[in-house]
Amino acid sequence: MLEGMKNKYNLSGILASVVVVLFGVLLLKTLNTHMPFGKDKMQVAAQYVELGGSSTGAQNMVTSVVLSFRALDTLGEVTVLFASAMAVALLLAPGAVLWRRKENFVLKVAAKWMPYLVGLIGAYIVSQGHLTPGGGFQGGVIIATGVMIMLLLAGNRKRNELFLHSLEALMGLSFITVGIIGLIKGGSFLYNFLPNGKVGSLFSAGILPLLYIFIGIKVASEFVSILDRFTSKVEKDAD
Amino acid sequence: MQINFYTLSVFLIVLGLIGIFLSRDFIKTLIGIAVLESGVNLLLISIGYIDGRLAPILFNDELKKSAVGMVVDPLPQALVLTAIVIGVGLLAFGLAMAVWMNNRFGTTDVSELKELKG
Amino acid sequence: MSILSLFIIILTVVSALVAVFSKDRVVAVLALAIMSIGLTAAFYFLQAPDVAMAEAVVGAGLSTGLFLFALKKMDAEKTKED
Amino acid sequence: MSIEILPVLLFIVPLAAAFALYFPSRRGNKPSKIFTFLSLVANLIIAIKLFKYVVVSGPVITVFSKWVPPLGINFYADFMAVIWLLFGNMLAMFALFSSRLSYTWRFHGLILLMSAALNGLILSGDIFNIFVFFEILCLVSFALVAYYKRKESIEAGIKYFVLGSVASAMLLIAIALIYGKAGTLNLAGLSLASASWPIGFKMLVFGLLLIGLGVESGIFPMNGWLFDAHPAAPYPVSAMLSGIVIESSLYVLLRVKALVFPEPVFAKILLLLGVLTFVISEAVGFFQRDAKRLLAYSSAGQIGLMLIAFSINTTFGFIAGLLLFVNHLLSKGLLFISVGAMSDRSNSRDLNSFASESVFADKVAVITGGLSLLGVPPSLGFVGKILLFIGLAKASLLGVAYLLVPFIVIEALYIMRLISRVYLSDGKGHLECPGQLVAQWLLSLLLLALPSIVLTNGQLKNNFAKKIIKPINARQYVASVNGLTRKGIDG
Repeated sequence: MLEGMKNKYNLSGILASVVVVLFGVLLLKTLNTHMPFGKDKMQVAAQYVELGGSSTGAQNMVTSVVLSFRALDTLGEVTVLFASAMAVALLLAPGAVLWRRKENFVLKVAAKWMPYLVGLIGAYIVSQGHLTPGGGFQGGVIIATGVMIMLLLAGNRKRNELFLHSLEALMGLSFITVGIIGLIKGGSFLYNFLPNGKVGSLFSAGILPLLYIFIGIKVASEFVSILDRFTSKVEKDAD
Repeated sequence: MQINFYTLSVFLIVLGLIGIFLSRDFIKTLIGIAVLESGVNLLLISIGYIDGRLAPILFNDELKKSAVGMVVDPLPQALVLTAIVIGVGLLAFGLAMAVWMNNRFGTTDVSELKELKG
Repeated sequence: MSILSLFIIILTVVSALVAVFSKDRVVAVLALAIMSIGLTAAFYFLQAPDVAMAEAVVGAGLSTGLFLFALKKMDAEKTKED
Repeated sequence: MSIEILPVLLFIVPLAAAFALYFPSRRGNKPSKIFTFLSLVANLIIAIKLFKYVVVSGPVITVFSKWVPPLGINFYADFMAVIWLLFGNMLAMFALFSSRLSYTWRFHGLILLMSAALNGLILSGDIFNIFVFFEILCLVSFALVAYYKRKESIEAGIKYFVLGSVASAMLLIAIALIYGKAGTLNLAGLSLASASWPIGFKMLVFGLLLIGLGVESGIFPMNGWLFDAHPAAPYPVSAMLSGIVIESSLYVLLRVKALVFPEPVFAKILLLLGVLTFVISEAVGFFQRDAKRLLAYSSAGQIGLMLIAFSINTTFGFIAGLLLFVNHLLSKGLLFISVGAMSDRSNSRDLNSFASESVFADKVAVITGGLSLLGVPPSLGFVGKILLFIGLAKASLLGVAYLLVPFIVIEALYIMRLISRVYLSDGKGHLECPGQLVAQWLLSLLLLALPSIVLTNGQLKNNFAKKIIKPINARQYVASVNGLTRKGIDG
C-alpha cells in the first residue's frame, strides 16, 4: 500500500500540496478582509460607468473596455493566438485525414449544412458584439466550432492553407491599419476616428464593430488551422 | 442567501495547483492548468461583482441615460475575456507538445521521458 | 435561485475533483467540460454574460474538442505503430 | 512626426512584419530572413532615435486610443527603458543576422513576435498589459525552445511550459488582488494607492509577483527551466533568451517593485534572492561538462549580480547594474552565438569536443566575450563589478561583497576553461553562413569599443550624471503620468 503510494505520488508532490493548501487559506483570508465580496470597489471603472455609452457609442460596456479603453490588450491577445497557431504548426505537420467514417446520408447532409448554420450564428454574434453579450472572440470560436463539427463528420477534406494563412495575415494587418489610420487622424494609435452614432443601433460605436469583425475572422481562422493540425496525421520530419 | 464565490475560486486554484504537482502524465498536468486558470478567471469576476446590480450592458433608456450605481464592474470582465482566450492559446500549444511527444516516444509521462534515449 | 446556484457550485466542485483525480483521461476531459458549464452558470449569476458566453464556447466547446482530438490522435498513432 | 509614436512603432513594426510574413505560405528561408532582418534594423533605428530623444529631453509617454492614463493604457519610455530597448533590439538584430540559413520562415516569424513582445513588455505602463505581453513572450519562447523537435528540446519545452503556466496564473492572481484593492491597473495610480496598503497584504502580492515574473527572469528557486531551455534552443534563440528575455522580465520586476513596493524590506528580499541565485548558479556551473549549459549557469549567475546591484538602491548600484546588464547582453550574446555555432558544426556540446570545428572569428569572439564577461580590466564588466563593490561598501554591505568574491573566481575558472578549449582548437572549421562571421566581428568590436565610448563621451557622461541618478525614478514617473491625466480631464 505504502509502496504504491510512493510510486504514485512522490514526497515532494505531497509537501507541495500542503504548501498550496496553506496558500489557498491565506489567499481566501486576504480576499475576504481586503476586498469583501459583493461590495462596490470601482475606481477607474466608475469613470467608465460615468462616461457610459457616450464615450465610445457601444451599448455593451465590456466591448467598449475591450476595444477602446484597453484595445492594446486585445491586439496582444490576438497576437497570442497567432503565436499559438504558428507554434502548433511548427510541431505538428499537415497530413492526410487521420480517421475516416462510413458514409451515411444523415451524416453527409449534416456535414454539409451544419457548418453553415453554426457559422451564421457565429457571424451574427460577431456583428452584434457592441450591442449584446458576445463579440469577436465568442463568434469566432463558434465559427471554428462549426468547422470542428465538419472535421468530425466529414470523411474527406480539402485543405486550403494558403487561403487560411492569408486570412490570418490580412485580418491582423487590417487591425493594425485601422490603428494607424487612428494615429494619422487623431494622433493616437487605435483612436476611434469614425462617428459614434446613436447608442444601440447596429451601425454605431465607430471602429468597434469593424475591429470585432477583424477579430472574429482572425480567431476563427487561427482556430481552424490549429484544429486542422490536430486532426491530421503527423508525417515524420516534415516542416 | 449570499454565496461567496471567492471560496469556489480559491478551491479551484488550489485544486489546479495540486493537480499540476501530483500528476506525471502531461495531459493531466494540462487539465490541472486548465482548472487553475478557470479558478483565477472566476476570482477576477467575483472581485468585480457588486450585490444587486445588473450586467454592464445598457439595455434600456434609463440605463443609457446614466448607469451610475446600476451596473457591476465591466473592467474585470474585459480582463477575463482576454485571459480566457490566452489560456486556450497556451492549451493548444501544450497539447501539440503532448501529441508530438506521444508520436515520437509513445508516452506522455514526463518522468518516463527522462529515462528514454532520444 | 439560491438552490440553483448551490447546485451549480456542487456540480463545479465535483466535476473539478473528478477532472483532477480521475485516472481515465477521457473521463477527466469530460469532467473538465462539465466544470466549464458550471462556471458558465456561475459567471451568469455574477452578472457577466459576455464572459459566460466565452467560457461556454471556449471551455465547454473548443478546449474539450482540442483535448479529445489530441487524445484520439495519440490513440490512432499508437495503434499505427504497433 | 511627433516623438510619441516611436514607442508605438517599436511594438507595431515587428508585429506587422510577422503578420506580413504569413502571407505567401510557401516562402524560401532566405527571403524571409532578409525581410525579418530589415524589419529588425528598422526597429533598431527607431530605438536609437528614441534613445537619443530620451537622453536629451526626458521620458516619453504614449497613450492609446486617446484615453488618458487611468482610463486607457499607456507606454512609458524612461532612461532605463530606452537602454533596455536599444541593446535588446541590437541583440535581436545580431542574433537573427548570425542565424543559419536552414531556419524556416516560421522561425523568423516567431523571432519577430518575440521582439514585439519584448518591446511591449519593457514599455508598458499598465500591469495587465504587462501580463498580456508576458504571455506572448512565454508562448513564443516555449515554441522557439522546442524548435529543433529533439527529445531534449521537447523535454525542456515541457518543463518551461508547466513552470511558465503556473507563473502566469500567479501573476494573474496578483493582478486580481491589486485590482480588488486599488481599483486601477495603471502603475502610476498603483504607486499612489499602494502607500496605504498594510504590509501583510503587500507581502502576499509581492510574493505572487515574484513567482510570476521570477520564473521568466531566472531568479533562484524558480530557474530550473533555464538550464535545460538555453542549451536546447537554437543558438540565436539562446543568445536572445540569455541576453534580453530574462533581463526584460527582471526589468519589469524592478520597475513594479520601485513603483509599488518602495519599502526597504522588499529590496532586502531581492538582495537575498540575488545572492542566492549568484552563489548557487556559479557553484553548480563549475561542474558542467556541456558548453552551452555552462553558459546558461553563468547567465543565471549574472542575473543574480544584476539583482544585487539594482537592489542596493543607490546611484552606484544603479549604474553598476546598467553596466552589468549591457556587458552581459553583449558578451553573452556573443558567446552563445559563437559557442552555439561551433557546437552545431561539430555536432557536440561536450566541453572537450565542441570546439573541434572552430574558425578564427570564433576564437576572437570567445576570447573577447569571455574576458569581458569576467571583467578583465579594460572591459565594461570590470567597471560594472568595481562599481558594484563600491556600491556594496557604501551601503555597508561589505559582508555580501566578501561572499561574492570566491564565486566570481569560480566563474572565472570555468569561463577560462571554455576559452582555453576554443583557443587551443586547430581553427580549421568550415563556415556555413557568412552572417555569423559578420555578427561575431561586429559584436566583438562593439564590446571592445564600448568602454572607451562610455568613458570618454562627455555629453553622455554628463547626462548620465544629471538625468538618471534616481534608480527607476518613481516620483518622476508618477508625476508625469498624473500630469497627463489632469491635462486630459481639463482639455
